[in-house]
Amino acid sequence: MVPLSWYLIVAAALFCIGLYGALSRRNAVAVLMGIELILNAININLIAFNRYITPEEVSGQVFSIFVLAVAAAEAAVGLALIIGIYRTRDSVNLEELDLLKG
Amino acid sequence: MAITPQQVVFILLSVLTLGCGLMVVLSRNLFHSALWLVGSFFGVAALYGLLEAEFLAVAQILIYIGAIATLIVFATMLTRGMMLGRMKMSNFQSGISGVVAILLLGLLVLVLLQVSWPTEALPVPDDTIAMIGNAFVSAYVIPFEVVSVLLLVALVGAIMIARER
Amino acid sequence: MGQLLEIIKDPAQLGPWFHNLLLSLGLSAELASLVGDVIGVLLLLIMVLTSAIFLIWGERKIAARLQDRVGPNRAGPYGLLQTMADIVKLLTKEDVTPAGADRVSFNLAPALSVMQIIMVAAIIPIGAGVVAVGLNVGLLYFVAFSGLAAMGALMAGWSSNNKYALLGGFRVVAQLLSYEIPLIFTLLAVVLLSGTMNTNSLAEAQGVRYFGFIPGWYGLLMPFAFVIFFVAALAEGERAPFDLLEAESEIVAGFNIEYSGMKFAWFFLQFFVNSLILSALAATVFLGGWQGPFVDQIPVLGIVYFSIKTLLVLFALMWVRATYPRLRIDQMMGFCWKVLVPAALVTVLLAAVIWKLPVSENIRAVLLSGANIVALVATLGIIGAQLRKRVQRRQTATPAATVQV
Amino acid sequence: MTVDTLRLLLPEIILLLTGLVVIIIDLITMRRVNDTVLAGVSIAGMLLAALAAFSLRGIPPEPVTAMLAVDGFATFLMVAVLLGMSLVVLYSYDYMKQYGKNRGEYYAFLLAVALAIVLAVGANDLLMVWLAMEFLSITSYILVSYLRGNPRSSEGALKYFLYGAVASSVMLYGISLIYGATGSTSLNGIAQIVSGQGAIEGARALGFTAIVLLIVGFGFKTSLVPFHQWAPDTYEGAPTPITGFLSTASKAAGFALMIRTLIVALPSLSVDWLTVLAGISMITILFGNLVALRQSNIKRLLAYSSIAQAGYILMGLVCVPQVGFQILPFSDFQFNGINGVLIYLFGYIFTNLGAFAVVIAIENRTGKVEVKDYAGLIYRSPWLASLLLIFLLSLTGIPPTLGFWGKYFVFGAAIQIQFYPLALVGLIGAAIGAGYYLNIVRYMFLMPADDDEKIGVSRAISVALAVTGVAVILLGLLPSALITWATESAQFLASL
Amino acid sequence: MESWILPLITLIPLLGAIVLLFIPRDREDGIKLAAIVISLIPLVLSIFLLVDYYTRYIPAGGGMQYQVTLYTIPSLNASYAMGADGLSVPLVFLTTLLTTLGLYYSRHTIKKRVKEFFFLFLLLEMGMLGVFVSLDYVLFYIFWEIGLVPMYFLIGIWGQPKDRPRYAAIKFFIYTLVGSVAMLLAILGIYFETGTFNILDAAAAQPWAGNLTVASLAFWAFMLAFMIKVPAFPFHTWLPDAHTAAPTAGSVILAGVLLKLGAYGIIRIVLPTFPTAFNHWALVIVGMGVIGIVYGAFICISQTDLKRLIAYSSVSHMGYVMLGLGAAAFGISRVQDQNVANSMAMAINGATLQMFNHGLITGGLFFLVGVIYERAHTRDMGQFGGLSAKLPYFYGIMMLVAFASLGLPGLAGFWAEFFTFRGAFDLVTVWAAIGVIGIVATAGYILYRIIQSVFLGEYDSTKVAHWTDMNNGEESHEPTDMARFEKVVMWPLVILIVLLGVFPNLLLNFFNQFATEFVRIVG
Repeated sequence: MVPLSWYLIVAAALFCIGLYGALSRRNAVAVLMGIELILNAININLIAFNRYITPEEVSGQVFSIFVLAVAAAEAAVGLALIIGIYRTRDSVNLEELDLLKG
Repeated sequence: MAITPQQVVFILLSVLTLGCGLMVVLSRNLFHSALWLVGSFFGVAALYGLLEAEFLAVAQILIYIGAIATLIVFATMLTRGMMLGRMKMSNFQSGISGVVAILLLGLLVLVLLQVSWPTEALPVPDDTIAMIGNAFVSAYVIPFEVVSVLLLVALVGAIMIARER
Repeated sequence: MGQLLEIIKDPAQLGPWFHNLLLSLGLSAELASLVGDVIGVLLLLIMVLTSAIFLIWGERKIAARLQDRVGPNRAGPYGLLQTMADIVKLLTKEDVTPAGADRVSFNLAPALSVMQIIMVAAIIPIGAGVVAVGLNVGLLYFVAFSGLAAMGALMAGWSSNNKYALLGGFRVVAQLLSYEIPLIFTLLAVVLLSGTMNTNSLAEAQGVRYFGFIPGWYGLLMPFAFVIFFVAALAEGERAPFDLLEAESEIVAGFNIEYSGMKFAWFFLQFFVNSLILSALAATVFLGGWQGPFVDQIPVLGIVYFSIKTLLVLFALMWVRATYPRLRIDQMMGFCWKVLVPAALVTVLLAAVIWKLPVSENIRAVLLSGANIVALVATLGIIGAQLRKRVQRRQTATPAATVQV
Repeated sequence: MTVDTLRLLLPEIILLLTGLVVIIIDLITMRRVNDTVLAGVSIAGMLLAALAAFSLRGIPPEPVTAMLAVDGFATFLMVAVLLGMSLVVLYSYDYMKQYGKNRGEYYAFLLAVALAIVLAVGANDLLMVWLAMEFLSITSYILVSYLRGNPRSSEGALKYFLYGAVASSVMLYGISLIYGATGSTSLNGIAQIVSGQGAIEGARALGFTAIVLLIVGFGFKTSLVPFHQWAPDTYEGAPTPITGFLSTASKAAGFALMIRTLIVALPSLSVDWLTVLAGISMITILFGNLVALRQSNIKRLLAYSSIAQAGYILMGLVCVPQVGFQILPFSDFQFNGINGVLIYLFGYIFTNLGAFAVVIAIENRTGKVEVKDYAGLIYRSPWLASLLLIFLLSLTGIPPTLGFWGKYFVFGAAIQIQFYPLALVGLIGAAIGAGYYLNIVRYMFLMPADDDEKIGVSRAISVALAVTGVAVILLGLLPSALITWATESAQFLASL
Repeated sequence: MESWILPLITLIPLLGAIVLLFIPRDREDGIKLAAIVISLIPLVLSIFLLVDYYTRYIPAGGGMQYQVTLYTIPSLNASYAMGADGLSVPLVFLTTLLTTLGLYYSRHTIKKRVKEFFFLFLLLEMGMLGVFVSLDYVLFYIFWEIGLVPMYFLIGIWGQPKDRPRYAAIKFFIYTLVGSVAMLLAILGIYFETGTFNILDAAAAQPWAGNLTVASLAFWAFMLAFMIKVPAFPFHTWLPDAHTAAPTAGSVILAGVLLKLGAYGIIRIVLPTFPTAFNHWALVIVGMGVIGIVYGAFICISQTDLKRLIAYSSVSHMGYVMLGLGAAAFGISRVQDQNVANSMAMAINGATLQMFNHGLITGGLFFLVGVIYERAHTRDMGQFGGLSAKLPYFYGIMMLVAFASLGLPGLAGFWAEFFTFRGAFDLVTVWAAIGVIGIVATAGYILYRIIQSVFLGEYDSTKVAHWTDMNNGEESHEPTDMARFEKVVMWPLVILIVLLGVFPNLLLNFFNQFATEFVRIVG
């Protein structure tokens, strides 16, 4: 049997990889990919917890289904934004989006 | 401790998932990143299978690969001018981000290992899918409705934003 | 020998028997199931691939007959070996990779396509209990993996470094994702009636007989849903009149334009197997699958029934392909979103409402069937009226313009 | 789901139905409907929902299907936010006529975002907490990008989106850890397990980690330093009514989520989150104020000032009644921190929206958003100048404006628990804040005008200005009822 | 009537301000007259108060009278509570008097944005009056802050552009705000300690009597607010800027009343509420006071700008208040000794007298600076000289007021300095001795800088080219003497200065009761 901690560590690793991607990439689409990796890590966590801690309830699985749905909605809006920007600016490079100086 | 076949499978799948994940964030070609992302999603789906969450495994493939990854690939291709040629993909803070990510990982692992997690999974009820279905219309009915409104809003919004002028 | 007979009578016993055989050879339980699985996968692969070979021949032959041609008739009797000859030809052709292509994706795409279709095949129950993977979420699994086809096409289209290929790729995604929605809705209606997503249980659930003799096929209970499924399947199978993905007149040959030789053959294979699987699914979901007379006594009959039903649906697909001209891309998308999706929603609604009515099963069945037929007729009527109106408007506006439908 | 439960969900239902009605009106009239109708229906819906929420304020704290709580805390914030949202609709009426397309959807989105906030203030389950936040965020992204063809708007939206998506995923990871450690997502359930013996052994560090991750998410929504980077750009890029919304109602929702999660679910880990938040509060006040000093664009200035204001609001949460990080029952205290947050938020919503009304009035007429464009405003429009003065004084916290009472109560909470360093930072921040607020006043009153043209104000904005101005002054002079209501509301939260 | 008089006095300026809003902007004279008439009402009321208190309550032992609680906010525990005692009544009178005079003076000198000026002036009056009569901390604080905004605008809008009025205004605002927020924190602290917002009750409860650390914290928080307002030595830097920049009437109010708010706060709140802490830090306060006296005086000598000089003289003069109060506080620990007790009472009396007299004198001086500035459009003393011959009337009044400022016996200023030093010498001998240097220096700048350089010597007609005739506003080459309105403004002040110089008891009776009562309570 695989111990729960193995899953958690894999999830943590995926989380960190995703976070690195989200923080380090210049391209907006690539950042979005990092975010999706983070969400996957979260889902691994949720489902593993559900399996090992509360298998008789399905709260973890239900939660992760919500994550899936919201992730889809978020990706749709995010990609729409990216495409919208690309239309006007011909670039989705975050370093070139400098009309607003932060 | 002898390693059981299930553990072998787990390790293989983890390597697949994490390896693909790493390639997603390291690849210099955006399109390849997207493809690696699909690979990573597959690995995660298989992990769900290993966790006996078959509904989630299939939903993962349906939504993440069938919908989200496709959307991402689509967006990658629509913003095609960006990815021709191998350009610098990482920003000025990538070095710091890398250090932060590694430190965070170390920290998380330390923290996670402090807890005495259960090592044995408990038996799973047969009718998980029915239970999920019931949960949606009983305890989770409000979030369910909220998510449906949210999806509607996101749909209309996304179309509005991306539509040609 | 008795056992062998039993297995022949009931092919579902094959798996357990083989498993026991391996156990008796001294393998551990885990290893035994592993070997069994591998052999099962190989069997599935062989079945799918060989049937594809004959399918190609069959399609060409039938299309030819429908169009008053002869079709392949040189290689082998009735041209039966024509496909084999084609395969040999493709294998011996030069394997070209275009300059500027993304090599890895370019080579991976056909493999992904074939893998996807074989994965889908795993949930088709060809006989009572004879199914590669008895998934509880079988239908969802089908939907999930059929969506992957888009991914393969996208990869191929992008990596070819060819704008027609890329356009073809885009078209695939647009079409597959759009038509998947009515498809899912009709499947949802079926799930509402049966209460299961397991394909085998679905077929089983259609074993009831209303009024003692009418088979409880969902295709009969919900003819409208079946029609929608069929139309959506045409699009999902990338078949005429929805074969815009490879419209030679518009985008030369679609996403696979740069492929040749064996890699092209793989896409070709995917296309035909896809049709087969869709037909098989239609047969399972709407035509009772392996259900038929005496299947209880002699389960092996189920395979026969199933094959017949599948081939019938497949024939219908071919028939349509050979008959109708291709749609324009905007017409195709419009048809999906403006006609099929609302219609599919109606079927779901009908199923959900009528199936909860507090009346006897028989009456429910009649009501549902009747309502479906009414909806079908009404939809056809509305479409017809709209088309007539449009044609009239065109004629009055620009009398000289050619009428397109 | 009985009729009674539906009554408890009345505000949500009203908002949802109004949203649908707006869309349907827009569709059946083929987008030719007058804006007045759409805005009117939206405002009516919001006010009706506010009324419904107000009518629910007295009922005993009651969880609806364990996912949403309808208690004093929630209803107070619902009323405040919905009133604020109605103002945003008023602002949008003129603004969108000038700049926007797809206005039917726009009003529907505003109603959706109001719905999201109404859900957020009652969220009583980690799932609901996260979901409400995502709902709010996603709708906000769309609204921020609403100025189509304006690259600043899309750029602001994209930055908002990327920060928001990362922050909310990070927070969600924290939520998953809490779920793993307790096996529950219900706030009350978590509280029981964490304080009882049910917690998994060795989860102390895990709890801290999870809390930090949660705070990242909340901090993003409330634009606390260092999770604020999106705010100035987004505020500047967004349509100005939406900037007003982001800096007030959206922020209120973020605080509601943070407060309920931390106070209800994790009171026994208060030592962790109080320390973290105390530090964040100080940094936020100082940083927000210092950076605001250097801004020349009024939207950016208000953005940074709203960051600083968030620091003050956070003070209230940091200074809940406590002895050695042990949170004491609220009912024993007149300054329970949370009532400070509520009063502050209430005042802040009206004040900031009032300030934005002036900004919008001027932007609509002149298209200018730089502080120097406000020179001599007193000659061009004495009313706008005087009202903006009142709002700025309220933001500074000068009595007898509404803004003073918020500061009064959060400072009171800080002094009560004898957290003097925080109070001192608040003091310094207030002084710096006065500097840049008065800078605007200086331009408006003390500088000659570049342009003598009078600035007229449309009817919608006039109504909004009247409402906010009267609210800020009148409630500043007679705060008693508001204070009583807020204090009772805060007690409901704790007794749940 | 009796219990309503204080709310009435505070609210009438507000109502008046609101009335002004309804007068059309272009009817400037109407606005001016209305404002002056309105300001007369509180003046009359405060004179009534003065007489009433003197005749009725002083014989009966004084104490807090006219107390009223209009309404209470239960959720805040705060109430609209007012009251006045011997300390408040004269200050209320001073406020209303200077306001009316200021408004009257402004009627002739304010030309731009008239409506706003008079509106803000009345608002300012309300804030100041409110502070002097509030008995509730929250109310006190609110009135305290209300004064801030009008003053900001008075300085910023009507200041002379060359004096950087905007900078001065913002500096004034932020300094005061810092202090007031600190005070708010301390008020809240007191509330949590004593459970009441009532100033008298809180003082009676003696918060943190046993905890010097916390008490010191609260003490310094209050002192920060009050010392900034006073202003005591290190916090005084806003004052010269603000004074110089403000219009004449603004300067008069600033010097005459606003500075007194700080001193009043120390006496009303800090001294009774934190006697122990004050005692502990008394020498620091004394030190600040003395440094203020000496430093202010020496800075004055080096000034060339007449108005700035008088501004710095305020720093110096308010140092006496700090010295007196600090000295009195220093005596608290030895109050059992009857001599010490007497000296304490005397020091407090000196400080309070100084508050009132400084209001009269410096108010008068700023008016007089205004008089010459309006004529010559410069305040540079190097430009003047020999004006005694040209402006004899002006010279006479200036002499009188300046000598009062100097502390000439027979004029009001003398008694304040006398009592302060008389008390302080016993209590803090060394510091008081140093403070005397300040007196000498004061004599120096009054005599040498003001009298000598402005009025004596030879009149040089080339130095100031344009003189404005304030009677008709016309230009002339010769200076003209004081106009009637200027005389009207100055005479009440001159009369009071002389009167209180001759009969200090008139005023002392008010203050003495407060001082002795305080000493008795501490003892």
